[in-house]
Amino acid sequence: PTMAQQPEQYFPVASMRVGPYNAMGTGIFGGVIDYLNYVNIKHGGVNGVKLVYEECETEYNAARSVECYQRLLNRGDQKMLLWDPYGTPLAYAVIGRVAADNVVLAQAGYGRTDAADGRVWPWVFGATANYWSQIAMKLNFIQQKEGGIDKMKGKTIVHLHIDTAYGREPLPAMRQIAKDWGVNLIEIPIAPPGLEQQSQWLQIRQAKADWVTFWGAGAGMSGTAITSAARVGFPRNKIIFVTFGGAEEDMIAGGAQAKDTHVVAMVLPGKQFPLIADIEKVLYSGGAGKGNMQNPARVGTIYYNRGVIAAVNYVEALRNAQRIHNKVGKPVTGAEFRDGYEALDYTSEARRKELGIDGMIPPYKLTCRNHEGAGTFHMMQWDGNKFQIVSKDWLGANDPKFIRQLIEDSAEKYAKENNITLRDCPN
Amino acid sequence: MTITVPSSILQSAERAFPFGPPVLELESISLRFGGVQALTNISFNVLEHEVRAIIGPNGAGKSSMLNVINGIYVPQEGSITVAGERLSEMTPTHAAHLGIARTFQNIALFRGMSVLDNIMAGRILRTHATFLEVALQLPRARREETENRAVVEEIIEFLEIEHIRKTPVSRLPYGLQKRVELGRALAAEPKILLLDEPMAGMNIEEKQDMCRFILDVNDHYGTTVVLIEHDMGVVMDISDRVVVLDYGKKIGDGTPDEVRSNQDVIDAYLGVAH
Amino acid sequence: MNVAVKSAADRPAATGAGPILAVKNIEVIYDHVILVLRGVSLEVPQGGIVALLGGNGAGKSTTLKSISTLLASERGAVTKGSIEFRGERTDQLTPGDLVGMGMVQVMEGRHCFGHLTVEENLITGAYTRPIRGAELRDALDKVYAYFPRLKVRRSSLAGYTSGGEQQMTAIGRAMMAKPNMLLLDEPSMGLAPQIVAEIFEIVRDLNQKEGVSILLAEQNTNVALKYADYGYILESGRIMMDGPAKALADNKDVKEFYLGMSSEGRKSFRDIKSYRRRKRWV
Amino acid sequence: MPDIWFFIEVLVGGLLSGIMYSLVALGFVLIYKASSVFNFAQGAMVFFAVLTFVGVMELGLPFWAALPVAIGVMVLVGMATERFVLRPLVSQSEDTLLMATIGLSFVIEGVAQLAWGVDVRNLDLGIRDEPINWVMDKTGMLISQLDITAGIVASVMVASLALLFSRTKVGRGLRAVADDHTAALSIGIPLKHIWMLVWATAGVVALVAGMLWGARSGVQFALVWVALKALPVLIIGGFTSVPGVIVAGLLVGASEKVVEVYIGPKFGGGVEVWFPYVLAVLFLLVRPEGLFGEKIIRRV
Amino acid sequence: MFYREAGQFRTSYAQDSQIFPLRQDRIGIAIILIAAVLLPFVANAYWLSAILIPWLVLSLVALGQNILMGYAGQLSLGSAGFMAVGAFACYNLILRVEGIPFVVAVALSGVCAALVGIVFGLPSLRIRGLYLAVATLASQFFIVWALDKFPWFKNYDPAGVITAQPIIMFGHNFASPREKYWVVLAIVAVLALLAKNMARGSVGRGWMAVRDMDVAAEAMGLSLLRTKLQAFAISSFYCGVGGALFAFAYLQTVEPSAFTIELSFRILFMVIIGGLGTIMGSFLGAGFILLMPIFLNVFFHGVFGQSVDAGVISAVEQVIFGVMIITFLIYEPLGLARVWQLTKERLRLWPFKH
Ligand SMILES: Nc1ncnc2c1ncn2[C@@H]1O[C@H](COP(=O)(O)OP(=O)(O)OP(=O)(O)O)[C@@H](O)[C@H]1O
Ligand SMILES: Nc1ncnc2c1ncn2[C@@H]1O[C@H](COP(=O)(O)OP(=O)(O)OP(=O)(O)O)[C@@H](O)[C@H]1O
Ligand SMILES: [Mg+2]
Ligand SMILES: [Mg+2]
Repeated sequence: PTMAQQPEQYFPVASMRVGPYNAMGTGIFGGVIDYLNYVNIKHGGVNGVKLVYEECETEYNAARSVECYQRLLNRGDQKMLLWDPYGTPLAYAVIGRVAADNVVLAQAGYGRTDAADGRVWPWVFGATANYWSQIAMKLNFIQQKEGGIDKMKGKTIVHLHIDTAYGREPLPAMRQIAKDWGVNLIEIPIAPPGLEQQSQWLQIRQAKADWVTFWGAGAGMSGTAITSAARVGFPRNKIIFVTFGGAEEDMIAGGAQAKDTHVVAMVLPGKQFPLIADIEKVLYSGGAGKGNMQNPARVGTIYYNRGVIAAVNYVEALRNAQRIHNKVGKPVTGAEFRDGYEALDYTSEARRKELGIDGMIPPYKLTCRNHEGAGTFHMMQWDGNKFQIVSKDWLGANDPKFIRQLIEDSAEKYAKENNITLRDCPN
Repeated sequence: MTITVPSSILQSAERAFPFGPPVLELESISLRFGGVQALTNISFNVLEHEVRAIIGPNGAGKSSMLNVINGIYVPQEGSITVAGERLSEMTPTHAAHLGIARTFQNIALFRGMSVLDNIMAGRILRTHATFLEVALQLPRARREETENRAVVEEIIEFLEIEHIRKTPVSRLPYGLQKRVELGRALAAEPKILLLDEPMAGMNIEEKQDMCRFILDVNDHYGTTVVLIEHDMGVVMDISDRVVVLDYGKKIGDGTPDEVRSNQDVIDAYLGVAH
Repeated sequence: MNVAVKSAADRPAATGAGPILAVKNIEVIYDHVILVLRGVSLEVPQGGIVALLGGNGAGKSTTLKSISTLLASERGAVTKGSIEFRGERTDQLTPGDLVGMGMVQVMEGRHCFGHLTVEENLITGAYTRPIRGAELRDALDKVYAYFPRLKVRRSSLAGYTSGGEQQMTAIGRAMMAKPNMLLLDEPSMGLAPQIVAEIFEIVRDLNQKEGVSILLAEQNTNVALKYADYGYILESGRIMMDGPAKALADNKDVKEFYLGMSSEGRKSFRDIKSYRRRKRWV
Repeated sequence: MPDIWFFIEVLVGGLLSGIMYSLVALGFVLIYKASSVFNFAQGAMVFFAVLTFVGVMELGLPFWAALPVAIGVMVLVGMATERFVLRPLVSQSEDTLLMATIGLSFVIEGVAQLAWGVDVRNLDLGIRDEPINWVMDKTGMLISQLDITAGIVASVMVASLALLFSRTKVGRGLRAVADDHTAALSIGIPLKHIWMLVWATAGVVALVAGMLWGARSGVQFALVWVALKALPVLIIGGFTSVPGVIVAGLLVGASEKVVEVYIGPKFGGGVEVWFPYVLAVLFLLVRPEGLFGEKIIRRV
Repeated sequence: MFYREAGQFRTSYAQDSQIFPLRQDRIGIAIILIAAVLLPFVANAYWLSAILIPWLVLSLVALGQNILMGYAGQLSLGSAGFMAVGAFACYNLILRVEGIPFVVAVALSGVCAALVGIVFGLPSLRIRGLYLAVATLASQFFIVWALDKFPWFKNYDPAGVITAQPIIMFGHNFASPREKYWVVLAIVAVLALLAKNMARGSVGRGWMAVRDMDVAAEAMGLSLLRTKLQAFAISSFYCGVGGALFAFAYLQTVEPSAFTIELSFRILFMVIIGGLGTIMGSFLGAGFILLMPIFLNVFFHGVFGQSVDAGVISAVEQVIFGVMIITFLIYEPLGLARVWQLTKERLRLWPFKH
């Protein structure tokens, strides 16, 4: 019974497999689970530590996710290391608790933006990029298309967003930039579930918008946005979808009209990456039946790949933690795991290739102070069947420092209000 | 108020309260529902302490008449005078405050409540504690509750429904429901009591009991009674004066004997002379 | 106590072909706990009129409802005994089936369809019959002939008609189904005297002209015994006595307690002094 | 474009959305009118119906073969509902039946995801949903073929159902049942068949609504929420009025769009979420039974 | 034999109208309360903060909904809206009033909700039944919208998701799940008691009269206006307090989108499943609707673990939940509380059947 003694490290999976976000949930958490299993099967775990997980259904409902959080906090004598609920409201719901519970909140590309300041939020990480960087990147992309910031003066950009905290998250940064560039920014909310957007799109048409930055959630809202745009004759290639609601599913919902829509990618889709290919080989091919995806065809889609990368971060963090606290081959505690996560480093091409994710994510590393990392994305365009990368290289804000400044100001303001003493970090 | 079967009554049928002046006067009441002319130009009065019956074929407008009296229907024309106060328009609540209580033809009990609660509910106008007092069970609330309860218990005893005190009314057979409804009306200690077919669906003996109740209330407190009833035996025996309606018109008014011998009435209603 | 001397001749079954309806010692419980009928047995002969008498809460309506199997919808259940309609056990049948077999109940308390006009109410009564056009007209006219008042009010919503008008509608509606067995629950309730008389004439007509067998629960003992040919007296869930209508009508207790006659003839309601309790002999 | 034109455009846009609301509302009215049950599961039925339809098409059936299959399935759903939910609950209070339909909605949603998975589908009816050019040139109005189709479908369904209720024997039976289950039973109206019929029909109505909504928003879970859009339509038109849904639908659609476009921006938008309900309240204060609903009879 | 009235004579009406006339009931309640108070010493943090606290809080809200819907017969779907009012009122009170004790803040939040409730209750004077129910959605949507759109309510927080302040009373910070639980338990117990008093007293009779037969109620001199608005106010008060507790003791964040229409619906479910017009029912119903999905989730993942596709499991859970609701209604249409009552009636007769 050697297996019996094999040490285990346990990860929570706060999935959403039913309800309006089931498409996203199954994709992302399918990716997470697949990678954990893959590591076990392929490498016998992390330095011999077997990765196990416990799943809980949140239905993307804050109240229920809090229950899941509490439930998964302990698994027998094992403690939960991190929480990755994959929803901005769900992240907000626990962001006040994680420090006390010694749990890392890994809001990878979602959640509270100014938590990217590691001095104020030691336990919260937003790799690889947050919403403010994302909106800045969109504007940067637009600006390039239009031929320079000076050309942006007087242009009209509509921020069409779901009418929730998540939809409004990028606004502070966006307003700033728009002001500086002399862009005429119009904010138009859509009440969830957003299956009816006639009035919003008529307004957009009336405003003669040049670009629309769409910040929605759920395939229903995305699909409706695209079809409604078509109904008022707004060119799809002038719409830029957010990462969160910008996946194959959202385009499919839009049908034929979705062609040419722009979508921002934080993690690139596709099976061309060795890791994804290998996972498919190990877990799916030949009816291995070890995979978590109900529909194997979705392996390599946006959501799936994001899930895989999220799990890659878990595992890398775990590996770091074992190394730093020289517990190689042993389970680690929440605090140790936190250090490991903070030590995430994808700057070495060798390492990326080793992991088989080179090109899938931007090169970046996290630091004590910077919990965001890259802050860069790729821009894609839907060709009717799949996404085509249209940005030459990973693209971020055209003035990243400015965004960083905004973030840290906001974080410091928060720290002051809640009299939190800043952790001093070596820059 | 204490209700017990007064021995005095058992000896003689002499009325304890001689007729007083009219407590209720209806002047040329007309009521229409769309096309239906339910009441046309009806006037009659009710003397204090008397038992006044309204009879007439089905659909004649009897119930509508009662509804007009306690303000559930508002007549297009005509006026009502209660205890000297002349009103062109009456509302149910106002009627209640004027001391008018009633029962309904299609029983209108509070189906979700027990017999006790139904009759207790009749005491609404006698209850003054605010919801806070009740919630916190402050003295006034408790006192009122016990006082009301005492009165109600007497009524229950009087109507001989002790055994079903705590039964939900929806489980009661039709006849008993009628009785409970009477109890609810009595609980308000009314000056004028309006009864819409109080004896429908009862057998002779129950009718006899019901008659007793009505007469006792009348004899003992001088409560004025206006009742609608189809059982001629009952009407002729216990009422002092009778109004006869037919197709919304008044075709007769007088003592039972007068009415009984009135040819129109015989044709329209009684059929065979009783 | 059982007064009526029972020679085989008076057994209801003896008249007619044999019982169209036979209730055998049924027990009914409401809400799993409230025991209401404690073993009631009765029979309705082919083409007979049987009256079910008894005070409030005796269980008349309950008996009728258990026969028409409408009990279920009131959370009541027949827990013992059996009911046979035309020799067939009814416990597995739905009210619909029974109507199909020709048994219709007129429920206590009208139950008209408030949002349908009086005429529509009547027409729905014929739902189970494949009649239309002229045939339907005739059926309607027949009802209107019985109840002229309904003809006047035909086009107004039943919900707005007077109590008596609703009662008429309910009965008329049942007639439209052309039943061969009619269960009437207090048909005379709330009806003006001469209409009461008419109703019972109608009942007799139906019975004699159309051979409809009738079971009626009635408080108005006078009339009931006048028209029925056999009677059962039900008190607190038990059959207290039964016998041919005549025999019952002559029985002195029945006289006193159900017909309001004492030895010296009918008393005025005004003169009744004491609160007598029927229950004392129950 | 001059403001008046824009206004008209908004108005038209609103009316067109309104028709889509009516389509959903129709299902509710149908069931309520026939059994005075507020069918909480209507939204779930819309979702399930269209999901089944595309699911079957994915299995390789052509459009015209898939349609009858989907209809068949919805009929089965109707029958099952009658047998396992309604029949055992006959003549229970409206609250109880409402709750039962809530249970039903959970079941349907679950089954839908079990049967067809969670993948988002796109439904191509072959009806283009882009402005018809010559209309645009002539009038400047943005009207798509899908809009027109929706309009026609809605009017046809409403007309035929209205006739069913008012003219036919079955229709009368349905209304009787809604008034008084027990009485209906007592005169032998076969609740069984009536309810099967109604729920099956409601299922088909749901399918139609689902197809049009699905064509526009993609076939995915959020479709269960189209039901929300129907509620104000229901009470303005009256729960018991079939023609009411059309009028009310147009009313709601038009007014909410106009308000959103002209008032919304002043408050940061989102006004259209609550406006229809406030509008409904105003209407109800004048006519408590909705514009065309049956009078609420209260007699003593 | 143990559940008998026999031998317990009530010699005065006061006694008979006691809150729990039967000795057995009194004892039972006492035991339950004591157990509830001692519970934290055995229950772990998960049970306290993820099960018991939300259960108690939602029971309170269900109670409010039940007062309005079950007792006063006014169908309403706005409960989550009023919860939101309570939550935000509480946030702002604590934020803007120096050192206000938590209970006081909560109570005042309830009052705010009550005021709002009165406003949205006005239509009930004319609108009835299902129409009213849908109409009350106006409050649901309007309130949440307003809280979202007027930044003052959120103290101009850009994100709009506010971390709730700590629960502080008498200079003590009730931080641990255990302490939070006690605070909630105390508030809920007291309010439940008050509700019981109103329900069984003249106030409750007024409500039920309006519910069962408003014409008759009016004819007895009851003012429909006052009674209905009173019901709306009190119900909203309970919802408001519940909302405050929900945000502060459970979620620990305050944001409008936590009080969506789904929540309103769930509370409606609780009341119907639990039993309309019963205090007990509110608790049972809340338990069923809130906890059953969780238990199903735990159970199935426990049984099938990772062998069966998790998506399938989640869907199956939904189906089973639905089926349970239906079968349950078929068995007892009047709700869980009725089951309880019938069992008592049986016990009373026990060992005899009738
Ligand atoms: N609310 C109403 N709307 C329309 N018509 C009504 C209304 N109330 C009563 N009517 C009509 O007015 C007439 C009188 O009704 P009413 O109930 O007063 O008769 P009634 O004398 O009580 O008859 P019954 O003895 O059968 O009760 C009836 O034809 C009835 O249809
Ligand atoms: N739904 C019910 N639930 C519980 N008990 C009931 C129910 N219906 C009737 N009962 C009880 O059954 C008994 C008989 O009722 P039933 O209605 O059959 O009497 P009845 O003979 O028809 O009286 P009436 O002549 O007044 O109509 C009554 O004591 C009543 O309390
Ligand atoms: Mg009348
Ligand atoms: Mg009866």
